[in-house]
Amino acid sequence: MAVLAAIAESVAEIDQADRPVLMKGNEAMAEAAIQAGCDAYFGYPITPQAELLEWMARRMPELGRVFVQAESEIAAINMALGAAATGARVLVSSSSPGISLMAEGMSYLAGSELPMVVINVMRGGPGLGSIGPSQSDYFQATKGHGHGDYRVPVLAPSSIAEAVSLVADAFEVAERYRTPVMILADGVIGQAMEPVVPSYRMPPRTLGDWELTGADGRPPRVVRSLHLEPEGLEAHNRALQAKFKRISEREVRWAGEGLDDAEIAIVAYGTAARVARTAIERAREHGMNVGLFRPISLWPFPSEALAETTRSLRAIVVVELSAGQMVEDVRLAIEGRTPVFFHGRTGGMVPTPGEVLDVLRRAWALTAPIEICAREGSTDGR
Amino acid sequence: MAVLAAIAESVAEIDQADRPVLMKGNEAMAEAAIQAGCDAYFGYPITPQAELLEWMARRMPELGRVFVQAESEIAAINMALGAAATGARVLVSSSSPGISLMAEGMSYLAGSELPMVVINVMRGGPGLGSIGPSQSDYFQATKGHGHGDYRVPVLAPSSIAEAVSLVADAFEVAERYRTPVMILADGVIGQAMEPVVPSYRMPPRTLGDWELTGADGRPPRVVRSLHLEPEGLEAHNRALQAKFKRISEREVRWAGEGLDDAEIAIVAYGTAARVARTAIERAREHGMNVGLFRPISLWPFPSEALAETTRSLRAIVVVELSAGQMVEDVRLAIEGRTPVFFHGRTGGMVPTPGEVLDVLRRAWALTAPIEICAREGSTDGR
Amino acid sequence: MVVAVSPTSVERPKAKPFGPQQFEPLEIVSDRCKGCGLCVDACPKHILVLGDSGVNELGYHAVRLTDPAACTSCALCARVCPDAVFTVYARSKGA
Amino acid sequence: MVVAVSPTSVERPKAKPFGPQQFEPLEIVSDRCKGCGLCVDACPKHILVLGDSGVNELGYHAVRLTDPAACTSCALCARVCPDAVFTVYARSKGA
Amino acid sequence: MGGDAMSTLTADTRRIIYQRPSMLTDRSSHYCPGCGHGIIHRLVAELLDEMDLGPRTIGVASVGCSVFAYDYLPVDFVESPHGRAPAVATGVRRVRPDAFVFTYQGDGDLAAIGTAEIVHAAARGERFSVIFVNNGIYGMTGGQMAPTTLLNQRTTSTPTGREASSTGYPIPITEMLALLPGVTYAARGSIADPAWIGRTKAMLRRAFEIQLGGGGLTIVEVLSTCPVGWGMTPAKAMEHLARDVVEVYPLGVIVDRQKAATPRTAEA
Amino acid sequence: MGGDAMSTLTADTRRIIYQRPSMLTDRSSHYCPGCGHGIIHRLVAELLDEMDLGPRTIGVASVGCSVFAYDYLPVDFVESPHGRAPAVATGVRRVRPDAFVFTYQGDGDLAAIGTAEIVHAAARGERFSVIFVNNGIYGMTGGQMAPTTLLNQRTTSTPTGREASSTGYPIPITEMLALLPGVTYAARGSIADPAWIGRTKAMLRRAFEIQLGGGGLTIVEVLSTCPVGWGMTPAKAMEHLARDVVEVYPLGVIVDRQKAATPRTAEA
Amino acid sequence: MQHATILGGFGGQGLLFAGHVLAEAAVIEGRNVSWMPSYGPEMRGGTASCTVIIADHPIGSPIVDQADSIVALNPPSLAKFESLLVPGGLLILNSSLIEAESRRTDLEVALVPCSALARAVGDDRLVSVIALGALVARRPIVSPESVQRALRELIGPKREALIAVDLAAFSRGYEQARLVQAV
Amino acid sequence: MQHATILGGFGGQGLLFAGHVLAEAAVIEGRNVSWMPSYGPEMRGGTASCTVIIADHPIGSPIVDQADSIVALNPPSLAKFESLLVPGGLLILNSSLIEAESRRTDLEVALVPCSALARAVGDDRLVSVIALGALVARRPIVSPESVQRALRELIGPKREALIAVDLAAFSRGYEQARLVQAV
Ligand SMILES: Cc1ncc(C[n+]2csc(CCOP(=O)(O)OP(=O)(O)O)c2C)c(N)n1
Ligand SMILES: Cc1ncc(C[n+]2csc(CCOP(=O)(O)OP(=O)(O)O)c2C)c(N)n1
Ligand code: SF4
Ligand code: SF4
Ligand code: SF4
Ligand code: SF4
Ligand code: SF4
Ligand code: SF4
Ligand SMILES: [Mg+2]
Ligand SMILES: [Mg+2]
Repeated sequence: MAVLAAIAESVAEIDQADRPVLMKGNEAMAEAAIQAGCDAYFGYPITPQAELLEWMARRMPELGRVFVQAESEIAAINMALGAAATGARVLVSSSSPGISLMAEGMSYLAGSELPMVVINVMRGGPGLGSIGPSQSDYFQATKGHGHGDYRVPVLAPSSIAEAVSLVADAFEVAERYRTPVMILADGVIGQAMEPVVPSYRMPPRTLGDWELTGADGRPPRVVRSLHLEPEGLEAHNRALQAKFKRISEREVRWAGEGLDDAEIAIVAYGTAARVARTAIERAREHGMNVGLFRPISLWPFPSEALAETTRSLRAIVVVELSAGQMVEDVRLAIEGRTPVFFHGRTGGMVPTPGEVLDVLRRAWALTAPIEICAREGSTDGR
Repeated sequence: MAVLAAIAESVAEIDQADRPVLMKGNEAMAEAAIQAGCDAYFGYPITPQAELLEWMARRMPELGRVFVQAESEIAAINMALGAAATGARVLVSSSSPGISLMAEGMSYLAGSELPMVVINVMRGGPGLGSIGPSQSDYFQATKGHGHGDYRVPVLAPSSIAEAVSLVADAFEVAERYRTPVMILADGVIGQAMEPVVPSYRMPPRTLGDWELTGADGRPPRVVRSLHLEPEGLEAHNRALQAKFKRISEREVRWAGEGLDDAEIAIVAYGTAARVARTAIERAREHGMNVGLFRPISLWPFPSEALAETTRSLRAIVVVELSAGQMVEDVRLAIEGRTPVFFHGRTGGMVPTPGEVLDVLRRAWALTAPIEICAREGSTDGR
Repeated sequence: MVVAVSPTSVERPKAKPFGPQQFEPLEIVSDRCKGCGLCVDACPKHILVLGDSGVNELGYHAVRLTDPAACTSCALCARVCPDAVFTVYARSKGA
Repeated sequence: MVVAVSPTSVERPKAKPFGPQQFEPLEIVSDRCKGCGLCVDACPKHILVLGDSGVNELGYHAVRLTDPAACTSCALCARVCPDAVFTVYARSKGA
Repeated sequence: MGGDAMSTLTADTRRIIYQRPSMLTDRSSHYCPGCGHGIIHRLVAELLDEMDLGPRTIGVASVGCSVFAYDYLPVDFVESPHGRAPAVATGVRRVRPDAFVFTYQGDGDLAAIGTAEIVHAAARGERFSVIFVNNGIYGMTGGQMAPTTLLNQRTTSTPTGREASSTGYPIPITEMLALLPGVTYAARGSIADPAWIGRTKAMLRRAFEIQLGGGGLTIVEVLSTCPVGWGMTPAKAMEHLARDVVEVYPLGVIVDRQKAATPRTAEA
Repeated sequence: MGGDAMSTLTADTRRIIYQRPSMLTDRSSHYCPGCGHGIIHRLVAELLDEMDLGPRTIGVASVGCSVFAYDYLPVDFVESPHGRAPAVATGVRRVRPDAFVFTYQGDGDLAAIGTAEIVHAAARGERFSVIFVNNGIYGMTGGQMAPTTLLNQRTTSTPTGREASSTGYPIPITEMLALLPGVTYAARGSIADPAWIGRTKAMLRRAFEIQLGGGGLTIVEVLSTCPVGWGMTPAKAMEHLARDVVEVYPLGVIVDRQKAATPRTAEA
Repeated sequence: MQHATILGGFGGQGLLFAGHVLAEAAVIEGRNVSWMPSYGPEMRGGTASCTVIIADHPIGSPIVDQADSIVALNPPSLAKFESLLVPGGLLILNSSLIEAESRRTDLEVALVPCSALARAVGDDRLVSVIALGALVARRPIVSPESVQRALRELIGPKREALIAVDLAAFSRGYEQARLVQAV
Repeated sequence: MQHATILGGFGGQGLLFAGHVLAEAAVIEGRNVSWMPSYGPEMRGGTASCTVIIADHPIGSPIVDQADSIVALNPPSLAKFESLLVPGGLLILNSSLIEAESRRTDLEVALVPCSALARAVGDDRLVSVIALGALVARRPIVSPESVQRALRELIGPKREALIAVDLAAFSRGYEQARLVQAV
């Protein structure tokens, strides 16, 4: 053993300056926010995102920035609202049940047009559910959640390295459009460790004419969502809708892998896309040309791109860590032109490459009208 | 004037026993719940549903039943959870911002499979918004709201009389499937007065094997949504999905008016359907054969029926008190087979029959591929 | 939106001309008065009353000072007024 | 799921046979012991120790009674045990 | 702007004894006739004038009849969701250490839905001032019971009068908060008469000064009226306030930890 | 089952001095070695036995390490969302006047996210018992600071120790609740040693008896340990509890309104 | 046949009640009816209004873009609602508070000093009941008898005195509207 | 080339750390790697586990349905993970705690008395590091040097003593695994 030790010593000398760092997703996203110039973080502990809060608890005070462990997720999102109203760059994070508690706050943020990044490290639901990884908050993130007519840009990383870059992008989008932006991750992204090349990005700061800094030598400013006169509120809503239209034209993100020669495309995001990648390798070994269409922005959903890319395919297979939610947006984009199959696992379970391979085999064989496939699919739990 | 008075006296004698009663929607829904055997009500004041709470505050104690004004909507939905867990028939009501605060609770109710009726008298959003009537919580009610894979039956009354009967139906559906059921009304339904024939319905009570009554001479029971082992939670989710499938097969509700000879169908629910009805009268005066397809269950959405009924039509016009939410479910049902136009008002404004007539005229004239119509439509704010 | 004011809607504040004149201890922005009567009760001299005829812009019977001479400029009326309707002036020996 | 128990995992509670026998003041359900040691500290007689060899079903070194004769049946061990591992018997004069 | 109200210029030669503060916007309020909010707004505006705080103030408006406070107080304002003003103010304060920050909250807002937020802002000793307007009712939504409503008081949600057996007792939230070491100053005033209006203004001044001096959370509960919600004339409402309400909510300074006159706490 | 533990039959002739209560299920718990929850569960089970409450009990489980209480206490149980147990219990109690209802809540659950719910259940004087397990930390989520965490205590969210300047002071929530007339009994016990374990059991018994007698809200705060979260051996944790924690959270009965020994309240 | 009436005025003028009375009268006559108020903070200070639709067939939108009659009790409501009147529609103006002329020439305008009459009968809040009398006099959408009965029922037997004044106010408006010459 | 290893055992056996060391070693060698733990309450009492995938190409699912090597430190983890091994896969069993035989015949099974060895080296928690040594001895997915370096880096210079025992434990397992005959 003395021998081995000796060798180790020598190895130690080798220079590895720009060597990637092994980081937990939660910690990597936290550090990415710090490097992106995050001024304040507000959160409340919950599995599987607790390490994000703990990272901030250690680093932010070191840097003389603001960290507050709130008394609840409701307090956290509202502290964030106050800080954002002054023009600060703010991060909030939680997991599914805690995000549900932020529904009213998100609606206020959207109505008050406040920039902010909110990270949801999804776990199995409904209710207390489990702490296992899940993607069953897709509907909440992209459609419902709070009350009223609003949309929130949603970015979904499928690796820790991507999570790091999306955090910076999220702050940029949030400030460009004065809107909260959600990063939709899951327990795998949050808990896994992967190598991260420490190349962070700090989006430039642009000051607007709305930040609350004290009405010193200028007229007072009010950040609010209340417009008691319906006429006024409708005008406000028209402006919001126009903004959402701009976002859905300009902020669509997606990635494709092996789509050129593909006859079937898997549509999957986040961890599901990782599983899909492994399944696709195996499928190609079995002579099935399968590609991956990976939405990165879940809202705006890459509908046109998806319709384009898949127009000539035999079938589309949607894979989610849910009972089937994104599949609705896929069907809206496809409008019956291509059969859509679905495979999902729920409650903290992760689809296995083997399962996905089976569905690919079925899709390869079958041809069926979309309704039937979709229905059969969405009740197909294992 | 003495004369008039005299006459009045005599009129007074005329028997009008079964004469309809003029009731505010909020009060009518409250009384309907009472007559349906509601054991307990929990709520928190908010415009435009305050009269519902006030009616319960007066009537429930009179009847020796439970009324609690909670300290918040979160407390209200959780008090309701506790009461429902014992098998009690429970009602909760609020309006948009308050409903947002119930997101976590709704997810727990769905996960714990507890029957309950929740009334949302929608107002303009997002955020504090306005107190005007709105339908902009459609996405929240039918798709997102709480975290996790769950659905909640949503019933939308378009008159006060219908609201009364739907309240009883809601309790029945809630208990048949052990699920929360939402009644999605709006400020007009809540605040208007219309004649109600006092013929209420009390759904039969069926006791299950899950109610918490004290483990006296039987094994203990646990009402919960937690299944920490993902395998267990997935099994639970499969059972839930199977239930949602049953519901979506058996509990679809919709109404049609003048669809037989119609060349264009307006799809609208609640107050929007009332406006549509007036617009349709005028349209027919102008020689346009227009019918009304009125979804009553928003989830399950009457997709098959809509696809069926509208297959041969020139166009579909969706009217909402929102920037366009139900229109997505319409497009999912239609899948591009018929052009879909949209007209919506937001922020507490109500579309006028005149506006709808204009859209009908446009639809009558135009023929355009669905994407374009829909996009044009959904940004068409006036 | 067009707002017609009924003629009875009383005194508007006017910038006072200089020079000798009958001293006016109070300015009352009547169109902001809501006729709540708190000042009427607060006035030790009982010289404030609510207008009996027509209403102001807001639809209320605005308050009136009945006897300027009796006013001590104690400003109690101003301190209780929820709508900050009053300006109170000192009774300068000159007047 | 298959659970193999390592042989060192100690005494299981057995229904005692009747008749005279060496008195045992304690029953210890070792497979539920988590080796927290609270009882060891609580015992005034210092006759409880944590097993030094193998682990029990749960992977812990379970507690052992070293000297049954010295036990006063004071039950302090039982009152502090978070896992309700003990049954304590009175030292009946007969034994 | 700002400066002592007395010194403000006027086209008029007569000496001004009292005039509408310059920090009160020149418009009529939406409040009902005789509503206490109007008086309390006026006091806040006078202090913003006298302490020249306007340029560095960030106010947090809560949800209640006073939601429009920003229409009357010409300072930077952020609107908070119902009950969350102390959380919003925490966010503002933490990133703006130099600002003067206050919340203006009703009793339904602070003592019901917002209980957790005020308690924990107090526990953390956040450096902002809370103007807590207790009119014992939910004014804006039509006069329902608040946790502060008096026993036997009739409201639209206690039509036969509030009963302890089903709705419990009026909640002495300010006394509860005063137990927390993070609360540097807690006092209860009233607008029942000119004298108390003056004392209440002094309490608010003290609270503001402590905040400016770097103290912890300061809260002034102001007993107020809701003539409409109480079903009384403004005058009767003032009587009721002066006679009955103060019986349940004793007036005065509850704690002033800079005077080190502290009640029992968990500090030691 | 039930009945006095002593009288329970056994196949054995030896007289039993102590045995696992019949109201504790026959399975090993998921708690860490030496966790106080195990002891407190045992006390509750003993009382359910001794008071024969099993058949009429409806328990409310909160979210924390004790979320699985229903796996160990064989009575009807409903799971509450994090912090909302007092609201859930209110719902249960109102529709089941004859049931014996209790909540079992951690300090993060009760004193942080659930502050509004416990305060208002107390203000309403709801007739259920609260078993409040204060271990000064968020155990389940990995040992973050709770509002009850001691100053200078290191946790995963206060890596350099809790500082009053940024996180405020430990919150004496039970003392705050004791101010409310709706609270009939409030006491603080501990599991630091056999003697206090016994006294704490007596406090719980008193609380349960008051509930059965129709009294208002009863709460027993039990100072407990989280060896894992505190980074101490179970033994060290008990020492710390007995020596340091009780300094901040004095043990004893805080209010017993059936003994009419009441502190200052807003009743009068 | 369908008739939509909008009543608008100050918060304190009791017009929601008057609208309720009108709706109740329609119910008494077995007609379809919907009553829709402006609600919320508007009621504080500002202008309040309500829309009453009476019809023989199921009623469409409770909120209208065309009104058959409008009762304007204060200047803001005249400005706000005038444009919704159909040609030949009835506009009742509370001439005690409204000096402004209607800008439209295609209407039947009845100037009724409702406030003055109300004060005469004894209570400001009767202003709307007076207007209601005038409305029913010019447009027989319901019979005066039904209105009187509705008044009795809504006020309730326990408050006979109140009923008396309200009936008086109604008749006062009813007769007045016969006298005033249409503009 | 890709190699997926699953380590399973009791919470207190330090296998998340051992997995981390393995992953870090791979990073040192410039490989792609993902480390996925079982997380949450499981860590209390029950069985903990982690999956380490080392590859030369981008890694797909961090959670696997096929493992190349499995380290089972207690009976439950043997039962739980055995079936995931590919034919010919390596199964390292902590023979001090596991008597049960593997039910499969197509595996390379190495019986290593990790617990006994760990107690010998002086600390129960070293059991995983010992197993790690055995793993690297049977499957050169990373070099022992890299592992040793990873150990130093992760433990940190301030705790030289600790580094010494861990290095010792690693070597102990490494050599042991050379000796034990494969079953
Ligand atoms: C989440 C939410 N719930 C309820 C409401 C409705 N609401 C508006 S103000 C208010 C309470 C007003 O009472 P208070 O805070 O005492 O203020 P006041 O009007 O009496 O001054 C309520 C319940 C709301 N806007 N948002
Ligand atoms: C809404 C919500 N937020 C956060 C969590 C995560 N969570 C679970 S338990 C817990 C707190 C546990 O601390 P405590 O109540 O003191 O119980 P302990 O584990 O210490 O006994 C938290 C924050 C959750 N489940 N739900
Ligand atoms: S200043 Fe004094 S005396 Fe003069 S009106 Fe006002 S209150 Fe009366
Ligand atoms: S107090 Fe003010 S609002 Fe009230 S009557 Fe007097 S002047 Fe008018
Ligand atoms: S009963 Fe007493 S003496 Fe015997 S082992 Fe237990 S603690 Fe020691
Ligand atoms: S107290 Fe209980 S669990 Fe702890 S060592 Fe003793 S017997 Fe084992
Ligand atoms: S309702 Fe009450 S609190 Fe609100 S404005 Fe009117 S009087 Fe003031
Ligand atoms: S984490 Fe702490 S509270 Fe939770 S079980 Fe372990 S020791 Fe007990
Ligand atoms: Mg109030
Ligand atoms: Mg705790």
